[in-house]
Amino acid sequence: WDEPIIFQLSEPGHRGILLPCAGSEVEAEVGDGLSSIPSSMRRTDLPELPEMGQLQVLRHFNHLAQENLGVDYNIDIGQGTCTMKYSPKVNEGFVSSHKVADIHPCQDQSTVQGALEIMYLLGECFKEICGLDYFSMQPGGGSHGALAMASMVKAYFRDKGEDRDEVITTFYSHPADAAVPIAKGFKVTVLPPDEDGLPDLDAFKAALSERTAAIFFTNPEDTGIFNSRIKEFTGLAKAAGALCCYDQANANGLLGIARAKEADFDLSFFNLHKTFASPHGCGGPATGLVAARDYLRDYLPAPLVVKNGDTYSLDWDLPKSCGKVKSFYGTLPSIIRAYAWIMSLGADGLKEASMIAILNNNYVMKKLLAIKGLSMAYPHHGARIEQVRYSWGKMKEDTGFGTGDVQRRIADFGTHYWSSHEPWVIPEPCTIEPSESYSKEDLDEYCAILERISYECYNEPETIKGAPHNSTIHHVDHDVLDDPTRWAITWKAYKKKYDGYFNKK
Amino acid sequence: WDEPIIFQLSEPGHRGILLPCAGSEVEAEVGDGLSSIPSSMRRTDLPELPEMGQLQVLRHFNHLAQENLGVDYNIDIGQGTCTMKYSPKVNEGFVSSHKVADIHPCQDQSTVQGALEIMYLLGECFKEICGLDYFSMQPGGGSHGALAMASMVKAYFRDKGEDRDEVITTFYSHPADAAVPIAKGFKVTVLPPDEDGLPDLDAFKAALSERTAAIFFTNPEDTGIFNSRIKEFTGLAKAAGALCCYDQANANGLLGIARAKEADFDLSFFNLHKTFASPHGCGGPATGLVAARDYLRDYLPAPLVVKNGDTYSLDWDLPKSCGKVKSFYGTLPSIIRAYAWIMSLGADGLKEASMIAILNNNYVMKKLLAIKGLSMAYPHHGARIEQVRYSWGKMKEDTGFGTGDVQRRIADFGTHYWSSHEPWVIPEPCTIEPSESYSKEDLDEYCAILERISYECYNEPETIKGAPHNSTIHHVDHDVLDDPTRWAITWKAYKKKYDGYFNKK
Amino acid sequence: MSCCRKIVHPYIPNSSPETKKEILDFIGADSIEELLVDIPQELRMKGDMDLPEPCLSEAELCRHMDSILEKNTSVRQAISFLGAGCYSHQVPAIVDEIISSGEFLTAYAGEPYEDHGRFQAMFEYQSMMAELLDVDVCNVPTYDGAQAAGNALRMASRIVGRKTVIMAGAINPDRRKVVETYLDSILSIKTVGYDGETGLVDLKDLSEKLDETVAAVFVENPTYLGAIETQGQTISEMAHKIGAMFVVFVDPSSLGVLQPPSRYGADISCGDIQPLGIHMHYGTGGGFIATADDPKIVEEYPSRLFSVAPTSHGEWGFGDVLWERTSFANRDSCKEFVGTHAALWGIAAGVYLATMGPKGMEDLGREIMQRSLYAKKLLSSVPGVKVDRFKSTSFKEFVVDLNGTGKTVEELNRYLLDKGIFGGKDISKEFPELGQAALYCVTEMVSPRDIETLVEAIRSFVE
Amino acid sequence: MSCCRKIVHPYIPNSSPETKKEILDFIGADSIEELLVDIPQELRMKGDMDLPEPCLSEAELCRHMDSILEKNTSVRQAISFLGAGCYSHQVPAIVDEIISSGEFLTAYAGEPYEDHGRFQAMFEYQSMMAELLDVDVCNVPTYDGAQAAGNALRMASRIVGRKTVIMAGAINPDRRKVVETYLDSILSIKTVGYDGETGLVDLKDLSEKLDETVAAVFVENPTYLGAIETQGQTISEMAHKIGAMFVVFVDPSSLGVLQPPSRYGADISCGDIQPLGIHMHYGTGGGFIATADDPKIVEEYPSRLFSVAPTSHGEWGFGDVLWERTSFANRDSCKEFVGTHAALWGIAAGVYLATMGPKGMEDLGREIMQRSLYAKKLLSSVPGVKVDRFKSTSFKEFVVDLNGTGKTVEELNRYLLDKGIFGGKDISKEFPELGQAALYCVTEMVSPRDIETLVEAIRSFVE
Repeated sequence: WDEPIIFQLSEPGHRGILLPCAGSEVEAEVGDGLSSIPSSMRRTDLPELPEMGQLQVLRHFNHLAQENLGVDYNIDIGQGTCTMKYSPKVNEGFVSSHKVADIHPCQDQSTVQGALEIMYLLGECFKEICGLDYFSMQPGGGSHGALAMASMVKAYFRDKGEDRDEVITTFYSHPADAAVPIAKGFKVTVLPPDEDGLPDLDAFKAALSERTAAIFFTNPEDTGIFNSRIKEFTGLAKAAGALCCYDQANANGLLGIARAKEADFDLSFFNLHKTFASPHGCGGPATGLVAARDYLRDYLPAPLVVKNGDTYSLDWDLPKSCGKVKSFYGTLPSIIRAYAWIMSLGADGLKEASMIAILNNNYVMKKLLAIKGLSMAYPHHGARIEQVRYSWGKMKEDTGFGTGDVQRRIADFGTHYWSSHEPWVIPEPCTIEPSESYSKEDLDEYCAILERISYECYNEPETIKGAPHNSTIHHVDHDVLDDPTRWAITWKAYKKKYDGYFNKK
Repeated sequence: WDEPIIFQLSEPGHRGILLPCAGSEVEAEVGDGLSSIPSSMRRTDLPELPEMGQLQVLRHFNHLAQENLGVDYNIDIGQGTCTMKYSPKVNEGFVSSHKVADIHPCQDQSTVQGALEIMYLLGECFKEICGLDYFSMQPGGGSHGALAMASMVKAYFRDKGEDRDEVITTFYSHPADAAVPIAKGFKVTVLPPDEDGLPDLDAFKAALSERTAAIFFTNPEDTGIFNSRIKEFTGLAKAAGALCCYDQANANGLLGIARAKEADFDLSFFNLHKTFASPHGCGGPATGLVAARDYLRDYLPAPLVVKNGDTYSLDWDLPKSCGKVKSFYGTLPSIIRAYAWIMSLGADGLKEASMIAILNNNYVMKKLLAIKGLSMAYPHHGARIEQVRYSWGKMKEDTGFGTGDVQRRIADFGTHYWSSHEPWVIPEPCTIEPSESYSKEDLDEYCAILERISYECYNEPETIKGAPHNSTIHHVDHDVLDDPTRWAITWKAYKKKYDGYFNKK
Repeated sequence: MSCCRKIVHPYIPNSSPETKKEILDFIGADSIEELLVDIPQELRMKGDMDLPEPCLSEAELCRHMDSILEKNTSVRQAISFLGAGCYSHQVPAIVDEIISSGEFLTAYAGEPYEDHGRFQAMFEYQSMMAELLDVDVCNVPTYDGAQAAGNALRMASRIVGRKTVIMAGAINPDRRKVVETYLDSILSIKTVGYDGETGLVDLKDLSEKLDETVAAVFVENPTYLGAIETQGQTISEMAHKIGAMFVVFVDPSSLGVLQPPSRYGADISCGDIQPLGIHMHYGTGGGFIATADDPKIVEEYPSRLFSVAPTSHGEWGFGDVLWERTSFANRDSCKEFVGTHAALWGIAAGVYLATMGPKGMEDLGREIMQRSLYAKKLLSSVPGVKVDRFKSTSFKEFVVDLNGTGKTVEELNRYLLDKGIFGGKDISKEFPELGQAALYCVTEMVSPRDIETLVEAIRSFVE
Repeated sequence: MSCCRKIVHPYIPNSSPETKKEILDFIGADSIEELLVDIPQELRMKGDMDLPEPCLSEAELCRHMDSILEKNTSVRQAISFLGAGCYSHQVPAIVDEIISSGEFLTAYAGEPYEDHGRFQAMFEYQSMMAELLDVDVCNVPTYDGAQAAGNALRMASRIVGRKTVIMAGAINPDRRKVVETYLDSILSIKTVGYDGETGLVDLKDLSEKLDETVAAVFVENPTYLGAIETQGQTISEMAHKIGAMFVVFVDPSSLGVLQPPSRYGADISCGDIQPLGIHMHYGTGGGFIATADDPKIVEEYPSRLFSVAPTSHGEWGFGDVLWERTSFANRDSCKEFVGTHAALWGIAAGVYLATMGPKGMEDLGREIMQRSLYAKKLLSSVPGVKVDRFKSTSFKEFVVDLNGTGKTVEELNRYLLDKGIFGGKDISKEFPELGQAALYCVTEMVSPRDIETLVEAIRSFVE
């Protein structure tokens, strides 16, 4: 499809949907409604939205959908750290039911017992999954989970009367583990990796002080290496009076195997859209479920879901709470999907998911490391958990083509590939996370694509240079995006800056 | 996608879904269940179905779906006679509800009042739409509607004790109007078109006799020409003692305008999947609703839906009934969609749909007739109803390219084009039916595609010869399809006949 | 409440006055009315259709439809033991996902180039059915199993060149009525009963009625009353001996654990694919016909048959086998007709079979067997209730005989309904010789607990 | 009831023993356990997780989930007058169709080449919001409107270089709590009340608190209590005079009939897109921030901003504006953070706005106004019930004052609930100065008949 911008499809007077009409009797009673609006606030020009029939709107967005790639359409293992696993379709039926889609947050609690029960039951499951005690499902994603943790750390020390304003995180933790505490007003120290790729213990000791409020660690880190010494870190942190916050975004290799509890973390968050199979939705809505030890219950975002007898209710009585991070109580659809996914697997199945995720990752690792020009960081860690950060550094040296070139070319094979979180310390990085959802044949096919691209880089440079060849669009001029006189963030701005196809006015 | 045949994706031991398990307690009670099957009937080898994970199955069929074109994806006006109109998405919610999807035909009628009520109310709507009196929704499609009519004709004359075994239809009526009566044991006369393209009245008079059981007429015929003299035909038929059966497959230009009643038909059927917006589903399931005059009620397929007070029930008491044409009562999903569609438009909206379908058709006609090499049959009929049969006869003479070549090429533009029902009397035909669902811009775009192809036929023959260029597949070898030693109707047969890619064993 | 605004309908974009005028101007007409010249006034409808006030917004339409559909009680809201030709089985969510995709749902009849996916999906459906049935040819779905049965018998008649068929054993009466419609005026039907002791085909009756005018012998397996017909091989030999064909209507959900008809001599297998992942929808269906890859038989199929075919570039191509055979190509001298049948259900069944795989089909058979046995065992403990009316093994369905309880099926079913249970189908009118009898169906959707609930309820009713 | 078969899970294809072995052989390991070398035993979980028996089949899972979810009563099963930051509006079916498509639902973070559709859809969303708001820049959605408000105030603080903000008028208390979390430790908040007579911002209080430490003045329009804030221009001038920015939280569903904030001086508009075609889901949301196309402001957005860009072949290309600005690119010195937020809701809102079009948005505003007026008119006829607590015009929500009835809101709501009516939100604790008061919300989903039903019920309760 060479799909126009939607405004180009507008035809005068066309309608995509009608509204219920109050009818002439009501109009006779109260007038047209609009004339009662104070004139200074009455909008008389209509917003210049497109005017289209319903089929025309549907077709447009269907065409855009077909120009997009989800887990349902490709072997989505190239977006490492994202855990692009299968989101079971059966769960979509629960979420789209009016019993979930059409309930209001202020309804009497007797009319939303189903929603509350599932939130409660999901918490009960997480008691086992992470070993901690109380839960909030308010955060809308992983970074938001980090915000909740950072806010709880603030609230905790405020309550204790301690003035601590530093956070320590690690280089291969998720970007949010640094960014969120910074945004929350903490000073953040990022520990460099040691020669094993793990956070440097000496640097950690040096950074730790009575100013340290918390550590924010991801484990395994984005290299796929599990920090075996994690308990040393949490132990030192606790000794220094800091709280230990666990970013569990990379939990997909740990279910039933290793938990926050055994590693002595105080707080933790999980991405229900990664590990627990809620779909990513192009980037949310999602849930970053936060888990806390019993002694931190009071600081969780209010309200919590509690059970009294057979009745579930919202407990707002948390005077020391860190406050709220999101309106109302959380993203119910991902909560329900996560619960349903856990229930469809059970304890054995969850552990099997992690075990196979690990198996798949190590399989792909062995296959990929046989590809010319591709290596991995910290190669002496022979076995990885659920993902691996690789490097095309050698190929870049040999051919001039690096990870960005692979990324452009792989679109031609109908699949994804993501370089890696910035900053790039590992040269020309890419991160592959096979998860448990893909079959051996899927993994073989993906590896074969990377092998083919490596071959092309070494032997058919022209193919790489012109890529993508089969994509909807060709090379995008990125300079525009950093130039205020040329970027156009909306169609309205485009029309002000340009005539026709990018003819500057 | 270059999607393999599903059997090629099988991996040993993989599962797409699990079954509920009765559990070990039940097994302890009754054993494994299988050993109680008489050994001669016990299948011990498993059927060689593919073994795949759920995501792998989903992805395969998603890829196939993306290699398919529905109304939701293209300007689907090139499948003339099919009335490819928009099927409103809101109606899909009703149909997928368990209140519709998961009800059993033998349930106590008190538990299916909703289903019966809609069947009844839809009949009430059709009383207005066609002017006839009683309805059966049993037939599963248009041809099936014709079968019901033919069976009723049989039952009627059997009941009357008359021995009539001939049916008269017309050349531009749907193929089923000849094929179905033939299959039902009638002798069928097909009236040739006169110079106006309408059924020849003299030929009709000649064919009519005391052997004539019925006439099966489509109107407007597939040329889009309305037979103005239809009442002469029905009058003559009735005078000869025959029943008049109306194939209303082309009703999309007639709603609220012209009806079976005014044209004196006795029986009629409507395609709920064409005119009444139930989607075509790649070719069914569908409904060919049959309508009858009050004096033919007794011959309708049993049961009928009746209303007593506020209660709806199935009336099986039709001793003269033609029997049944389908198990149970009909295709509830299309019945519900049709009812919902009618209710979303009302009387004014239905008529507007027809009026705009006519407007769109005449607009497209004027634009297409300006294209080089394209003409229409019976050009002196200046205004058409809802479709037009065109001819590329001139272009074929000029360039050697005909309707089949246009058909191959148009796939490259991401849309459909259908030559026409056989036999082709109009040379190199195609039939375009714009319906009311497409916007002016849609129609302009489609016309521009045909204009472009005409240009290519005249000026860039190589482009046409190699077409399709962008389709998933290239030219198919059709000879295989008529050769018993080479066709392969199943993968099992393929493996017997071939090794690898069509290497004959 | 009538709407007080001017309507441009979302489904009729060009009803916008601006667009309407633009188009009329281009055509050179003043009104659409002018385009109706060919429709004489006497054929015009007088006045407006008298239809209910429409629900112009989706919100109003949903409220209206919900208020009606709410009156239905679905099997998700009850415990159901109904079968008799329409079955509640597990429908994998991905089946619904795929058949509700706009690409398949709203497509129709494109060519192999732009509708490649549909052709391949249908070929795969045919192929998976062929594995289940152990045959080489299977058709694109017919309207339902009943049509498939009718078609199969007509095919047999043309192949053998005879005009009588025998329908033998306990046959689904609803289905039989449809078959009669298909055969009416073309073929005549002789009926062979079932053996009162076993519930299987009465071989004696069959051998008496079988003669050289007979084109085909038709049986159901399992029979309507649920028995696994074990005499297939014998019947097949009897039929073949006099040159008749053997046609078996089979429940495909049984074929993970029961032998397919082709293995006990069936020349044509047919049946309904509804059990294969298709919701019941108050009785829908889709039929299959399956045979050997014999051109004499293939010639006689009324349905479309998709074959794989090579392309110039080495992809998997597809097309219609023997197109000239169909009524699409050859309406004036066709043998039967084809049209819009039930393609989407074929795609559904294909997705279902791929999702189930061989082990899924075996598990299905096992679960049905175990649960049926469990139900029969518990039911037989209720005083006066008998489940061993026939000395044969049942699959999925079986007869519950209430004659010993002094109650009618109707009474029992009314009692059960109040408790949220849909009791088995009352067959006391269809099979008066059985007295007060009901046909119970137990699929994998009926849990052991459901069975216990049923039995407790029946016990409290009869005691 | 425990399953008695060995499980190969459909979601974990390689759990098939055959495949597992093949892979282990390739790796050269005997068991997966071997691959866990880096996880010391002391960190391992001891024993198995104690989770409930799973529902391994979809059928069992559906039964389990249905049995829980059944306990919810949705607004489709009741008449609801609840609002307070989450709204029941008509959601066009095509919105659900598109956002439930696997292509959008299961995608994440691809590049412009293979995820072109997502980029374009998001650009179109931004663009349609910009039309509604009459601005040139709008962001990719934040988690919710509350976050958007927090972000907007932090942006203002950075732009102006001051650390205090004023929240003025009747503010949604739930939202305010979230904003406080975003501002905590970074900015301080001063509160300005509302005018007891009009319900609008107390200008006197504002002018007293407004000084040159103030970075921004924040108001809601309509206010939490439903009033259309008509003093926007004045407040804007007051703020601008001392160099502060004016931030307005606006209900986008009002913008077909109400002026957008940019036209009465707002420097930053923000709000929640939930009213634009997104189901309530027990309180979901997605936030927008919209401003002029000023690089100084654009620099301060925390969110992704997609721009259209040319390609080498003349298609519409897309990309991230000022990528280096985001915490993705620059985590260690970021100003705020970005992550997985609510992109799918942005696509939903885009589809909604395209479906509604200009006339749909106007009709929406008109329907809300007419129905609210009708509700207020009927309610005011009930003895003791007052709807004119504030002398201002309301949009969609208004305060129902029960003080004259001698009853509490809690009592009334319990009574209404028994009749299938969700009465307005009890705000007597949030706003004790109003006594027994409830916040009623009337959208286009509430029919005139629903309003009559409500009023009859209230009348019968108070009389």
